[in-house]
Amino acid sequence: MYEHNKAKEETELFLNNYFRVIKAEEIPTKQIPEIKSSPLHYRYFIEIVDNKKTGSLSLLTEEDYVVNRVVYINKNIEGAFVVSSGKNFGAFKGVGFPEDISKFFMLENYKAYAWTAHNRFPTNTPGWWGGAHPFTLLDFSIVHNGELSSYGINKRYVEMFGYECTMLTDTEVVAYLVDLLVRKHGLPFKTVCDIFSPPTWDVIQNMEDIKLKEYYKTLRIVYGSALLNGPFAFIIGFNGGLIGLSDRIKLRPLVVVESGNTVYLSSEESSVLEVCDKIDRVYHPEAGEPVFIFYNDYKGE
Amino acid sequence: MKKLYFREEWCVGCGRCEVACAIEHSESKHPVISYFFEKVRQTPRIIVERKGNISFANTCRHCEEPDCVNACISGALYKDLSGKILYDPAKCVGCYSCIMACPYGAIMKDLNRKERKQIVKCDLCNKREGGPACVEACPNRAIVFEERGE
Amino acid sequence: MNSITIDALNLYYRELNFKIKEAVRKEGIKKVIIKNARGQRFIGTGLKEKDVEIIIESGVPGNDLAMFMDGPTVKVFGNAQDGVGNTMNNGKVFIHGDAGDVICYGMRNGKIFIKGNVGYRVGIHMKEYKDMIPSIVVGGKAGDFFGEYMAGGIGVVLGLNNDDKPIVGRYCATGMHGGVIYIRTEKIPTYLGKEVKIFELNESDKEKLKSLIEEFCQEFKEYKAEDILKSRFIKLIPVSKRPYGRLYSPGNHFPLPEENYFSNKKIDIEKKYY
Amino acid sequence: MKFTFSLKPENFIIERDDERCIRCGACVQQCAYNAHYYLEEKDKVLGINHNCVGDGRCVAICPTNAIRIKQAENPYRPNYNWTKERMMDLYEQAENGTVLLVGMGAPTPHPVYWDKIVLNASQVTNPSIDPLREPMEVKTFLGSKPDKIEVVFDKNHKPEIKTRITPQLELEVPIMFAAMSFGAISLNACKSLAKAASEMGTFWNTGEGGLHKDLYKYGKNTIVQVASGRFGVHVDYLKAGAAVEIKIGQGAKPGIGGHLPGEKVNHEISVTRAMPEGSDAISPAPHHDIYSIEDLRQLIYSIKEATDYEKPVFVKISAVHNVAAIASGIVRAGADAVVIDGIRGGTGAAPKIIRDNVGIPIELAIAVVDERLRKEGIRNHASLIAAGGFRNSADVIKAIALGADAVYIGTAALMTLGCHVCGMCYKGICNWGIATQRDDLTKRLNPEIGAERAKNLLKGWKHEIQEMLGAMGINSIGSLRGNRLNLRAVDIHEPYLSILGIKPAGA
Repeated sequence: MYEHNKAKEETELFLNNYFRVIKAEEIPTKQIPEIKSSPLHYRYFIEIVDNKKTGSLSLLTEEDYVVNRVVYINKNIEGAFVVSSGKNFGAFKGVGFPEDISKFFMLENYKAYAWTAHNRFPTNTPGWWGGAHPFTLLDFSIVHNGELSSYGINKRYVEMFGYECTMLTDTEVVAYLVDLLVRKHGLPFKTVCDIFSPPTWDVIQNMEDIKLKEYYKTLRIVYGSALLNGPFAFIIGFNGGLIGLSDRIKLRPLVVVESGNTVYLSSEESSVLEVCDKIDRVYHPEAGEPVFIFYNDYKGE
Repeated sequence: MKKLYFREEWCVGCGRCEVACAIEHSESKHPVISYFFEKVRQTPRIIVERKGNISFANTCRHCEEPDCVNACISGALYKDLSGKILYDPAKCVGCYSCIMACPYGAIMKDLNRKERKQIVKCDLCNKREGGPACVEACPNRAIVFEERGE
Repeated sequence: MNSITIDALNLYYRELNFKIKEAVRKEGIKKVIIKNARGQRFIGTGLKEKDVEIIIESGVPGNDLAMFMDGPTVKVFGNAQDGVGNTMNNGKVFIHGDAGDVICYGMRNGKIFIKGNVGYRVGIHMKEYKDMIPSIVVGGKAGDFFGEYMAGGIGVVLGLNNDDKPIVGRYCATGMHGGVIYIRTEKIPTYLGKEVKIFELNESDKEKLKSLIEEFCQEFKEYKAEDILKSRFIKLIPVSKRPYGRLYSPGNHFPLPEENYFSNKKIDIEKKYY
Repeated sequence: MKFTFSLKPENFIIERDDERCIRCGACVQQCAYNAHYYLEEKDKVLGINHNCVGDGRCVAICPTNAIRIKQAENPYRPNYNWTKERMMDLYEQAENGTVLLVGMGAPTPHPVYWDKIVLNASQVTNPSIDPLREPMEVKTFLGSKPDKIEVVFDKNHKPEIKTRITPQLELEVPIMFAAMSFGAISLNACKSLAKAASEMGTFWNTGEGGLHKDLYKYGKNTIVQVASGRFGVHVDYLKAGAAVEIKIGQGAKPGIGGHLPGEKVNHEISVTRAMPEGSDAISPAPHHDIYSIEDLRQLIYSIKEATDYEKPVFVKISAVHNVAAIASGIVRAGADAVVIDGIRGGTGAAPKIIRDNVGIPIELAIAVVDERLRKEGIRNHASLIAAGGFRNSADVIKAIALGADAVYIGTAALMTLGCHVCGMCYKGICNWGIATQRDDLTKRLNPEIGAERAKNLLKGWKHEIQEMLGAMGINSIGSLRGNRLNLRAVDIHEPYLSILGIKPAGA
């Protein structure tokens, strides 16, 4: 996403320096009267090449390499912003009503296994195109309802591992946390959710299963700074499915609706009704209880 | 029966219990008025004994078998139903037999009453709410009021 | 006697110490022989087993040998490094060679015998309490600050080797406020700490010294106790148990309450109420 | 009576309301400084102003509230530079030529940044939480944490931790009692703190005076200290505590050793410290086995070796100019927690000139250390404990938001036991039975009462912390630790803003 042409030139120079760009094109959009002004949207299909300039690749994984460049662009190239950096994965964000944004990006032309949609009432920060949900990093996307009271420490925690929070909003940090915990620390999603919304100490104290007790205790000791505090319910999209999670005292709603082969995660049941007329089952997860929706061929835990 | 017990190891010898006792048994129950302006200045029923570093408060133990009651010739000292040893000045003839009989030296002459010989002794602040005044006044819990059921 | 031999070559210190602890605690082994020590730290550290012997047959043990040790005997057939007997609580250490700096720092009890020289700051802040009297006997010479801050115990320097270094370095016994130092010398060391005075040995000194030196010679066989004891010794003891008592002022600006400022009369009960 | 000519005037004036004084003699009997006197012939109680230290014992003990202690005004010509205190210090030294000795923390007007930092609360966009009815967690673990752990699932899809983490201290409230040795304070004071700590699920610290035999039963809640004097240090002592703290420095006297005067070394102390009665207990300025950071590592690991790697090892330093770099070195040397003691930290005795002029405020030290450790990616490897003049729970919570894991309170803890911060600790005749070893004075502190009062303080502070957390919409203290976005500065200017890493209020 570019706010002006200069940002595009700078970014393309940067991309050509650090990647091999296989295909570059403008993202098709439709000008509609409801959207008054919009930034430029481009997409690049790139490949990492191990040349001299990227010599450090040998020390980094491919993912780290990409993450570093994404952080660099967002932080250092004024007016440029990476909306999505994943594989088989796209993100569309903007300022406006949801239906207008969907028209603008001509979403009727795309097909996917999983969609997350989010409409945000800009709470603490003014709306800008990059600040709309979802927040993405590599193959992770986050949409989030709520506010993180623990943002300050979550931010400083991920910063210790080289992430930089540049987007002026709290949701971004969840994307980095997921990337850190899942990809870098190799933790299963279940554990990541247990870190984000752990049981309270009195519950842990009363657990009879010693191993499980040890598990939760250790998670809280080691990952106390990654605990997400304050009201939230969010959906993590990744290349194996969707995960829904709410905070541990349920200050935000989350509901699961099943309809045939389709699963909906939503803040409100009524909004599911809007898009689906046959509801088979409605499930209200407990506070902090993660909901995992994996694709049939997903192998992970 | 709840009794007063004295813990020598925590007595700091400040004498606040004596003051509290005198005030409690005064008419006004006011520290300054009772000392300066009442007809009769009260004699404390509790006394702090001090020698060097050692100090402890001493007063009536309210014995099971009280020598003072046995020695009293006029029936002024008696044991009430709860087990307290109480004193009725109206009956007292001022013979001081009780002072001689008490093995603890816990009964004192009331020298402030000049008109007639009398004694004073601890009545466990008979009618006072919240127990004896000396216990409350002690800064270091050297006096405790408790049931030990000996 | 049950014993075990450990080859310490290429062993990390934690592995080596773990093996020693396992052997004496779990298997009840009384004699641990270590070959090829290569600077592994903390050998014997924290061991409490009284009748255990740890023998370092070859190589050089690392720093803090026998630190916090509380009972065993350690023998080193060679040199030792710094920190031998650091805060040691009990037991014996024999070094058949030289030892480094800061030997027996804060030692509480037990004995250390070193055949050769020792480095700087040996015997700092040794303590004593009743029959807990730590002692160190140095066969050779000692560096500067021998017996600094010494609060108790016995330090002996024999100077048996014939190099021309002074028997103890400069500032021997600075800040000493307890214990005693015996030095086998004709010449009074220079730059002695100003907290000590020099005396001749009396009978009880001689007795203490005799038993230590006999123990020394029993281990280091080339020396004869009688020969050593014939030489002249001097004794250093502190002038005061309170060397800095007068350095600090009461500070906060009012005269110390003096006992007889007014005799602090207690008000007597009779006075108070009658 | 002895008249000594002195230029020093009295510090306090004892005012007695003669109409209220009932001559009970409690003040005369209780003042160890002999500041009250009963004149029998005239039946009057007199004050001896020169002897008064203003510790308030007589005020508290007087049953008729007849006594007021007033500060004596400056009798000299007023002068901004030559205040009364400076003149008195000077006269004192002119008379004795000595080093001025003081107790307690620095009373100097160095800025207290806590007073210029305000806290956040939730309004509208996220909800505040009610700590009375909903879980509000202040449990804290101290110790080294791994950067990441490994989790595997068993057959039943039950998760299990594969990584072993090093021993941790579990605190029910992130406030501990700071190191105060048996020697500096009385055994009854130690007992009070030990009992309060064990009942509140937190820790007390032995200081460098060893562990008295009566206190071994509190071992689970004890941090044992190893200082340069190595008093009372042996294997059983190291193993008796829950953690071992190596003391390098103390906020009140950075770079200075300890010195317990011989007259305080009575029988119990001599047994505990294993040294002769009446002998000075001198702690050298440095540890003579630590002359470098490598040596510190050696001492840390020798203690770990001696305790079979079962106890976390803390290292305590005073906050000095280079504190961030030093703390980083300490963490790399293998310490499980770094303790930093700021310039306002207390002491039993220290040269006045050192106490009032050496070191930096704890606020700045916490901020730079936490930031430095994070920058270097080693913040997880050790906990950060702050000490030095914490006065209330707001100070504590601000310290935690700046980046500390827990705090030590010393002076505040002693005040629960009766301390009135008169600063005469080094005299050894504390009227409140705290900083003394005289039998008739130590018995004035009944540990039953002391423990209750110290416990009450922790309870109150804990609840206040919970209230403040709830107001911020946070229900676990871990989410506040280092969360500087919840702090704002009022009247703090650059560069201190950026050192503290907080925004000005309104931004």
